Formats: sequence, C-alpha cells, structure tokens
Amino acid sequence: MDNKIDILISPKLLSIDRCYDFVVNEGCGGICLFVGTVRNRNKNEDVTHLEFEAYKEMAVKEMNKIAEECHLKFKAKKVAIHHRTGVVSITEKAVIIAVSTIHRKNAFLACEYAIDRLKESVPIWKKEYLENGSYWVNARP
Amino acid sequence: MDNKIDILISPKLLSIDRCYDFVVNEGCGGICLFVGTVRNRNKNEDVTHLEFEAYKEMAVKEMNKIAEECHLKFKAKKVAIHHRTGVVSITEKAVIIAVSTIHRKNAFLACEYAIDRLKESVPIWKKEYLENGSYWVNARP
Amino acid sequence: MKIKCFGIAKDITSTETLNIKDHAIVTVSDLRQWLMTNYEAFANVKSCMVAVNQEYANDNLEISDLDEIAIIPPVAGG
Amino acid sequence: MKIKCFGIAKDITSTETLNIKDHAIVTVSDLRQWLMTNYEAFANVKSCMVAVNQEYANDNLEISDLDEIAIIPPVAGG
Repeated sequence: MDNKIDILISPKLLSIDRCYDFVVNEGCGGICLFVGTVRNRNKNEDVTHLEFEAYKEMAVKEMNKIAEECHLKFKAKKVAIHHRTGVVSITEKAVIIAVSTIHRKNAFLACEYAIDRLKESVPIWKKEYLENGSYWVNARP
Repeated sequence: MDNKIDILISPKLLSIDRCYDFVVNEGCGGICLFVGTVRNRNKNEDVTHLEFEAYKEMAVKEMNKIAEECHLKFKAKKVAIHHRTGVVSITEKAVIIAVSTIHRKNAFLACEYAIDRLKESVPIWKKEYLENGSYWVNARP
Repeated sequence: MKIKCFGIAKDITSTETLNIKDHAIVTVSDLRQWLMTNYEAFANVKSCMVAVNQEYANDNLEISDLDEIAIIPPVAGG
Repeated sequence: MKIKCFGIAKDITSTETLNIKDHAIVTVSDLRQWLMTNYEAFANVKSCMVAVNQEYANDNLEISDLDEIAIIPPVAGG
C-alpha cells in the first residue's frame, strides 16, 4: 500500500483524528475532510439506523483507485478514505474522506470528487431501517 | 450567540473534535471541514513558523457574518469557525471551518465560501518567519 | 461456478454464494440471463453490475469456474 | 482620537494605539491623509482599510473621539 493513501473498511467507529493525522504534512497548506453521517430522516420517513455491507476486497481496490485519481487529477499530497460497515446509528460516521494539498482549492475539489465517485462505484450497500421495515437504498427502479 | 454558530479566536491549539462535535446533528447528512495548516515552504523559501495577530472583537463579528451567510446562502445547519493567534508552528492548525448540511453539496460550497470570505475580510494578520527575517503577508504592493 | 451475492441480491437468492452448474454460462451476459430466469425478483431490481476478479465486467467477458464472480446491485456507500 | 494599529501598521507607527490630536480630521479620508503625511512608510503598504466601531468604513464617514477606530492593513487570516 502506497503511503500516500490510507484506506479502511471497518465495523468499528471511524476516527476523524486518524484520517487527519494521516493526511497532515509539512508541505500541505489545506486539508479538506468530508464526513458522511447518518441522518434521522430520509424522504420524509424516520430512520432508526442503517446497515452497511461491503464487498470488502473489491471496495478497497475501488477506494484505492479513487485516491490515486485524487493524486493525479488534483495533486493531492495524501488521501484517507474510511468507510463503516455493519449497523451504524444516527449521527455516527458512515464515511470519512480526508485530502491534503498545497493549495486549498484542490483539497475541496479532490474531496468532493472522491465522495461523488465513492457513491458511484465502490461496492458498498446501505440498508435503511425505518419504524416499520427496511429496504436496500437505490436498489429499486 | 446563536447556537447554530461557534466562533473561536484563541492562542491555544485548535481542536477538530470540538468543531466537529459542535456541527454534527441528527438532521445532517454531510459535514465538510477545512483545516488550514502551516506549510514549511512559501514562494520557494523555508518558513520556520507564523505569527497571527487579530483585531479580536471585530474578527469575531466578521466571522459571525460569514457563518450567517453560510446559513442563508447554503442552508447550513451549524457552522464552526476557529482561528489561532500568536505563534503557530509548521503543521499546526491556523484555522478550522466546519459546516453541516442536509445534503453534501452545500457542505462543500459553504465551507469553501467561508474560508474564501475569511481570507478576504476577517481582520487577522499573518507574519511569516523565514530563516533570515520576517514579513507581514499581503502587506506589500 | 460460484457467485458472490451482496445487498438485495443476497436477499433474492437467500445466499451469500450461489453455486451454479450450467455449462451454457460462458459470458457475463449468460450469467445475467441465468439469474433473471431463475430468480424472477431480479426484474424488480435496478440493473445490477457483475464484477469478475474484483473488477467491473462487460457483458461479453468470458467467465469460468476459476474467476471470482460477484453480483453488484446498485451501490449505496457513503 | 485613538487609532488602533495592527500588523504592519503597528510596525510603522511603533504603537498599538495612536493618539491623534488634530481637529482637521473629520472623516476617514482625513485620517488616511494624516497617516500618509505623518508616516511616509505607509506609501510602501498596500492600501489599508479603516474600521469604525468594528465595521469597515467608507472614506466619507465622519469620525469622532467617541468612535473605536482602527487601521486595517491587508488581512491575511487562514
């Protein structure tokens, strides 16, 4: 694993500090972090919690690809992408993306690019639990 | 002080956790944080450290205005803006901006808007210390 | 041929790993057809991707028992 | 009239608070003129703003001893 990239898929609580500490370095001036948390409402329904399932080996590969793209497209110095699996409660962190760059503009661009791409291509699935039932998000036409 | 906004200007180390904990809430799905750190190089010169001076009362007012704009323009749920003063070493945090929103796009937009505006209008000054001298950043024509 | 099933695909097939013995399955496209035929519920799912050896695969890719094959329903990370 | 000085303005005036007694200073513009006349080094600084009562002020704003007035050199936070 390249030491410019830190990828984690874990059933344990995610740590912003761990992501931040990985990406910070003497040559960077800007760090952008995105944290996706679990909301208590979606489409006007009360959400009790979520459950994430991952095709772990492939998801790690896809997340590495995204991080590499951040380096190539946005000259990112370091990139951390961490994703939860299993049951995730309201306000808990589902995903953290951290990017350090020399200048701040690219930190924002890379971080947003990474979360957009993650949602498109990384094989992770989310089941949303409501008061009366559950369903796999995005699965229905 | 509105409890949707947390402003801090302090000579002590800034805390990402404090900013994150302030902005996270059950109704938000996206949190964007920007952390400005001190680089060891600027314009091809080695930087030893920085020193920040603030017109504190006015800076707090200006930072509050920026946070209010994040609420109005980008429907931010909560906004934290923390800025260091005094001597700040390489890799230490000079500024942290955290914004929570329902959807992630606005979190990025608001966070970037806030740091851009902060650099334009908040009365804080930065002295850059090099190996052989120091100067106030932006002060010369 | 073993097929990993995730998310809604696991619910539909009621298993994490489908074990298919059908020599008519040569390509990804054949596998898709087999799934639609054997599990009608896939008709009610947005189109799935298929991954072969942990990479998204085109329909015309040939597959064999030696490949790691997975059904990838619409992803929803983040 | 007391004038707070920050950053390079503090270096130029060698004080955190200028104490000016000049009844010809009626507006922000007059204050600027006074500063340029009394501290030539301001000619080598990018144009400063003036804040009155902790708000950026226009040149034609009238100022008095009761106002909190500050010279704001180009800011450089973040």
